[in-house]
Amino acid sequence: MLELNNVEVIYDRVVLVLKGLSLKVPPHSIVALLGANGAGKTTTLKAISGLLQVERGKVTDGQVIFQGEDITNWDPEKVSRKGIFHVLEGRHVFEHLTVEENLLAATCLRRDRQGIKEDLEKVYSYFPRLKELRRKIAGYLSGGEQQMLAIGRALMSRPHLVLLDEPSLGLSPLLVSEIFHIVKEINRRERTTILVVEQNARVALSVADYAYVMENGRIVLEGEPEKLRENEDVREFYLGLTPEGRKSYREVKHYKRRKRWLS
Amino acid sequence: MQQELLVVENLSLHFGGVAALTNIDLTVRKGEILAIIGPNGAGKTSFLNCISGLYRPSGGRIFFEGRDITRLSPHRRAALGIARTFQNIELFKHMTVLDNIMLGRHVHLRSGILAGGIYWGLAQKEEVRHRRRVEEIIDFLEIEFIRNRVVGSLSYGLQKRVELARALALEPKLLLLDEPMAGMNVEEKEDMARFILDIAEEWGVTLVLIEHDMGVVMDLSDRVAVFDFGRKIAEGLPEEIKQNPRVVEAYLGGQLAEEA
Amino acid sequence: GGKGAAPSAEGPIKIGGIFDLTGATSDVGVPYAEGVRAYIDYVNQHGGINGRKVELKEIDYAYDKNRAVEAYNRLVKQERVIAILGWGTGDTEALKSMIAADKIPYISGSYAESLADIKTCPYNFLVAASYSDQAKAALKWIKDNWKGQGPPKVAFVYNDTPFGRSPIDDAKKFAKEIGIEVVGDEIVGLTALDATPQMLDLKNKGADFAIVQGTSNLAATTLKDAKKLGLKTQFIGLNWAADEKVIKLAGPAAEGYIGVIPFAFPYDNAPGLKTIKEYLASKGQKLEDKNQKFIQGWVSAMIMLEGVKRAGNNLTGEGVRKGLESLKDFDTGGLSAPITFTATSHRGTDRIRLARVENGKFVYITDWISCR
Amino acid sequence: MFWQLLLTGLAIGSIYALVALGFVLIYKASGCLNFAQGEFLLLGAYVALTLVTTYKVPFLPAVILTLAVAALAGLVVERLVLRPLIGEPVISVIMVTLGLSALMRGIFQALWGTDTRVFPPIFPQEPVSLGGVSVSAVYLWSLGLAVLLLLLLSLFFKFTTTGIVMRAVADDQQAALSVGISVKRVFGITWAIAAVVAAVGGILLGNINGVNASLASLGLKVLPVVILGGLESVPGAVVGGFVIGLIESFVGGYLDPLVGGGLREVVPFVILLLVLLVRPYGLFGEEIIERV
Amino acid sequence: MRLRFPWTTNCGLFFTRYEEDQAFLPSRAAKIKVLCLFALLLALPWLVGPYPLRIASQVAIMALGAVGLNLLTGFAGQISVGHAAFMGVGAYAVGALTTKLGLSFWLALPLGGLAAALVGAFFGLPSLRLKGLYLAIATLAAQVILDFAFVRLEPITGGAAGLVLTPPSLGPLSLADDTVFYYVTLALTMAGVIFALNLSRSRVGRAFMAIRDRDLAAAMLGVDLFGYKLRAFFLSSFYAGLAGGMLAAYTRVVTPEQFTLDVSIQFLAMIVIGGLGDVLGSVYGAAFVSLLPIALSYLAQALQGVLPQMVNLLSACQTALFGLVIILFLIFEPQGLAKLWRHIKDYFRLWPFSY
Ligand SMILES: Nc1ncnc2c1ncn2[C@@H]1O[C@H](COP(=O)(O)OP(=O)(O)OP(=O)(O)O)[C@@H](O)[C@H]1O
Ligand SMILES: Nc1ncnc2c1ncn2[C@@H]1O[C@H](COP(=O)(O)OP(=O)(O)OP(=O)(O)O)[C@@H](O)[C@H]1O
Ligand SMILES: [Mg+2]
Ligand SMILES: [Mg+2]
Repeated sequence: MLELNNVEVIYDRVVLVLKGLSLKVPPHSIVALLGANGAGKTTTLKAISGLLQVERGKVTDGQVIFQGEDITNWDPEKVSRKGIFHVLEGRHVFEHLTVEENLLAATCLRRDRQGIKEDLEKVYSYFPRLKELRRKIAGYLSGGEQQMLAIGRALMSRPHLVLLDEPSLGLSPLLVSEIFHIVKEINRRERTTILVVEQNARVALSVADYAYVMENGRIVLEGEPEKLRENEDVREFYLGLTPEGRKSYREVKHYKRRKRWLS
Repeated sequence: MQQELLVVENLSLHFGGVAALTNIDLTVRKGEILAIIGPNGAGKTSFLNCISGLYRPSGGRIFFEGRDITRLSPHRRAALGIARTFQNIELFKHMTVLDNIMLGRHVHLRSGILAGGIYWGLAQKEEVRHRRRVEEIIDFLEIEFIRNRVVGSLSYGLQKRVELARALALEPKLLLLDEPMAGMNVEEKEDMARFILDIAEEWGVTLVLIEHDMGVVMDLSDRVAVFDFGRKIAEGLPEEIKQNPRVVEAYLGGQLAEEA
Repeated sequence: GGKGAAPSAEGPIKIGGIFDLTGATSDVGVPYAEGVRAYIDYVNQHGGINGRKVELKEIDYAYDKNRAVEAYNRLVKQERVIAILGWGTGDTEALKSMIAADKIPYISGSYAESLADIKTCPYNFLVAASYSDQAKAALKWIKDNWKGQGPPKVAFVYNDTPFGRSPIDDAKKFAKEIGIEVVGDEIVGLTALDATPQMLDLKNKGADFAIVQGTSNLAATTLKDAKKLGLKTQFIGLNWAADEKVIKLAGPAAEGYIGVIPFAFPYDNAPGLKTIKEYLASKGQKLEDKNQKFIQGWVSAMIMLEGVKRAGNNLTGEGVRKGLESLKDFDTGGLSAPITFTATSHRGTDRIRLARVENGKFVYITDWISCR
Repeated sequence: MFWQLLLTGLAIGSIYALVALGFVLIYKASGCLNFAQGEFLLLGAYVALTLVTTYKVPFLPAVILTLAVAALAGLVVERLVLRPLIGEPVISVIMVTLGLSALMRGIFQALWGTDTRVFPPIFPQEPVSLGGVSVSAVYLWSLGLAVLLLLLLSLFFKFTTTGIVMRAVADDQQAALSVGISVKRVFGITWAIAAVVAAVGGILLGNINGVNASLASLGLKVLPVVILGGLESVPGAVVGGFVIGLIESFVGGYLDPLVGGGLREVVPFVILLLVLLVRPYGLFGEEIIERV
Repeated sequence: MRLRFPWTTNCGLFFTRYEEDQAFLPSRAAKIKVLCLFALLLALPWLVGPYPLRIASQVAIMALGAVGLNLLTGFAGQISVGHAAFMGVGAYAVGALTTKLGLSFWLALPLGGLAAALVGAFFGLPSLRLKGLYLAIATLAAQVILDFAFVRLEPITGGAAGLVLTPPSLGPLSLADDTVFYYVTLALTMAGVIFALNLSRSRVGRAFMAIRDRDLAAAMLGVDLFGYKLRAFFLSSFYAGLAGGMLAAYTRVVTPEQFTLDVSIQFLAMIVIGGLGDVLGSVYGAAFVSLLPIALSYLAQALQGVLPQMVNLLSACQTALFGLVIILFLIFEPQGLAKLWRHIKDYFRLWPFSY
């Protein structure tokens, strides 16, 4: 469904962030993208949704192909019209709008009033908390509530592909599993394809059909979740597991083992 | 028995009709690491905001080193030795790392407009003296290599570290950390954990820490307080909290079973 | 550093112009400047002065005193002009100490009474009756022609600039002396497009007459709003508030408006108009298209250059001043009252004519009169 | 006198409300103060005047043409001047509109000079008598038209999602893009609407006593209006417009004669300051959300 | 959100002592350059005639004012649309003190600065509750109210006609002399610039910038927001007041139209064109904005032979061009002249190895 071939991204005409990244997202699947801070995960998603433009970034090499069409460097609104929805890192709700207005704002490309109404109810059924808060100004919601809103907003535009950027950021453990549960539900029921960027590798791997690990602008590892979970580096750096079980943060040694794929 | 550094009595906070905090009693003892956990929207950040003076509580009182600070303005509280970091990084994006950290020393510097404008003499001496202290902090947090970078261009993890450095520069007695490890992978969390432990042990700073990663909370904290719907529903040693059925129901869900 | 050197004895004679082409008084400033330019061009066409061409160095100062000071400094220090044709009251007053120190003969478009003080303004020359004299002449005419009950009630409509305020105190004093009741002041901006509150107030005060000190635009706005509110007041505009433009802007509201007229209209039959007509014809232009402010500029330049001519070889500020001071009943060809300057008075004249708008045209209702 | 002042105040206030409305729209959509609003008003006045006097176009078609020109101008300005600055700090955007106002003023001056120009009589010249109060017909017209336009615009916002979308864009442009809102289109529409309402104001004002550059100072007058009402509030702009219009009228009528003029311009600002001290976001403005 | 970084960092310079790191002329080359510039400024009276020298003084005065505004707007982030009015307070104070009370100009000048600073701080009081654009409009109110006061407080200000000053003297030297005046202004402006540069790298300057970037975070680091905002208003208006006092001595008249909103806007243009938060940038900006109309009028004079109508269009062109330049600057070099200058320097430093 979505395919990135050797994508190279440069910010401000000087900062090279993605260095020939390739990945594939098959239809109706959930694909996870893992990686350390600054690896370029967000950049990858922005390269797909066209939001790079606003940050003076540009895909300078390679292609982004969506449903057989080359959408490299398209305008964000054109990409949205193709059915790709980007849930931004850090939520980015419209602070001065109420919860419901936030949801409605995402329907600006739609004309069917009835459908909008149904979808609104659907979002509320996925996130009952949002229904309680529907008249509240979004800026005052707590972090988790905002995250629900951001995902709910994605549903409102009936997308084919959702790009989820760190949905677990700042969420309580209960909510993290809940949200991923919902993501899985959405994927199953609405047949929506999902590309999710996550730090919390454990949850991400638990719902994904396939996963990529990126470092420094490149994919360094890929495979089925089960396979990745067996990888020693992933175990240590993303799951915090040592051969003896979970490491304690108190006993962190003051030296660091280098990742094998980096050297 | 350890001495009490911060005492919060019966604290309440309302926004319009909504109660963000209700009758919170909490004591922070000198030298400890206290973790606050709770579901999203439980009022953890609001609680920190009340302590650092951003929010005016609707009821209750806050004592710092025995002194009532409930009505004190934020900058006065900073001068007393309360520093914090923020859930969503709040750095001065257009300034360099150095300047950001030097700002942390604001309350320790004295020079005003006149001295600063004339500079040579008083102000310069002062700058150099404090710059030395700042360099120590920079070394400690291992951010020497970005010292002169503009903060806005740094990656998320580094920004979190600079924010910590800035708060440390204030040489606080009480340091409030709002989700210092959100958005980090395990490797980076480990670094951060090490810094937090060192701050507590070597610098003797008392810490209040909000965190959602139960691994971090269990490993680092001496005591844990649990908030839910603006109320404190539990308080105690990490081990006790893990067992507390209310906490498991409201916050942890099935996670712990899976993790342990 | 170079200090101000004497103007050169070679090349063209440089005259400075500080005009308002785009500011608050540009409605009258533009035709005035055109008149000045035209006269200088005319002189050059006829061989210049004493065989030398005259060059006009002009600067548009947009009715901003600050920029006038700048313009003056540039003209005197950089361009080294020997005399200046200036413009507004405020700026000329602001410049007067510099003018005196630099000895630059200065004919301003302003006829403020304060500029006639020979002690503080030894190099300023007034080519028309001062604003105060104009207002007094109008008041005297009101008094002489008043047929109503009790003393006539007079109000003043003016703008809040030194120009607007210049004649007001003198006029009020004079009104009191000759038994006219002053009922109030109305301040209207020079470029204002609304004077409703002021006209309402005027209506309340029941003024029989109102003396207007401003430019065409102010007069037109005043007349129109007065008409909208159905005022019965007879408006009398001083020099700058009375020209063809008022009629054009105010349309029917201008009917009956009286103007204080120190200079000729293009459609008069003064002999001096023939010269202008011929000059304009040589440029392919028509006298009928020009307005009275053009003639005012023409006359001002004529007088200044007459002074330059009479200075002969002594082409310095002092020389030109002497030249000007030798003018006695100088005939401008009927374009204005005869002009006389002496070493003790730079008041060219104190006489004006009154004209009333009838069928869209100013028609004289008096001969040359003065308040004295 | 009281009724007279009341009526003039309302009439002028309605025009303020109109111009302020354009101002508020732009602010709502882009978080930017448009200091060139007065110039758009002048543009409307001059274009209509030229069409009517020079090209002898009948008044109504001329008005329609003018509004089209204004909308176009709004679009062009947005495209060429504002769009490159999307995402820049507020002060840069403010400054660019200040620059725009200077540019437009300069161009107008070059094209139409500094003289006052008058419309041929279009509205009846004789004052209308309303229960002993005589008002000029233009005032009544502008009052009526302004109220009509305000109603139309409120309906537009009520029954379309455009209002929500505009606020969304103002809140967070990046997020707006991510949900598929065309930020460019929203900006284009707001500038076009703002230019059109300003042009209507300009045509109305121009018919009162003529057109010259001083009309553009209205762009400045609407600042107290919008701040008083609250920067992002449409009803605020309307209320603010009438309030300031009335204040000006009454101060001009009762106080100015006592002090010799000038208070009319100042008092609205003094009142504005006082209101702001009590309500820092104007009467209906949104509070800035401050959370950490 | 896209970020812009007005403060570039020096790379490739290493220091062994903190003093050196904190010095504002970090390299020898920079020191030499500054010395050359200084020598040039000192020698200016021998290089140009009296009129250009006058213009240079004018630029210096405006630069002083612009530096002041930059402290408030560029550093502390409080947009002020009333700077000219505060300048006017200084000018009127100096004018009134010298003409009405017969005070010496040298005493009146600092008093004028102080008067402006107090008035500025007074109108900065709303910053306790107002932020951003609302505060900007409050300063606009200050502009309008002070404008009114300048015209109406006739006993002090001389009303619409203003005040006419006699040129002050410095010992045996008269400030009416363009050279003397130039040196005095130059000294004052340089002092102002150095003061501002120093301030910007010390505690107060950092606090200003912190308020600009994120006021809440600053408060929690111990910065007294209201106190520092007031200080910024005070200081900025003090600069404005001094500049106003000098302007009074320069034009020798003090009139309301010298201090209108348009002038405030020009000041804003100066700091935006020069570069927000860049002290030297405001000097370039002031030079640019003051010289642009003069250059244009010379151009117009030169063109007059070809286009006789030019003189009528001049002012229109000036206004339009002023606007156009601002727009172009903001679109193509949003960080102002200072940045542009740096680009040019970088280009030549690397030349011929650029790219
Ligand atoms: N607008 C920009 N201009 C210049 N560099 C940028 C910009 N945005 C990101 N970068 C740089 O690109 C690199 C990758 O950033 P990106 O945000 O894609 O990382 P990430 O993998 O999403 O990290 P995180 O886990 O912290 O969100 C970083 O080094 C960052 O500094
Ligand atoms: N300034 C405010 N105005 C109105 N409501 C607020 C404000 N600040 C917080 N709230 C409300 O108070 C409640 C508690 O919010 P708070 O940010 O303290 O939660 P939290 O425990 O920090 O959650 P999270 O873990 O998601 O950060 C939320 O429901 C929020 O909507
Ligand atoms: Mg990211
Ligand atoms: Mg929180």
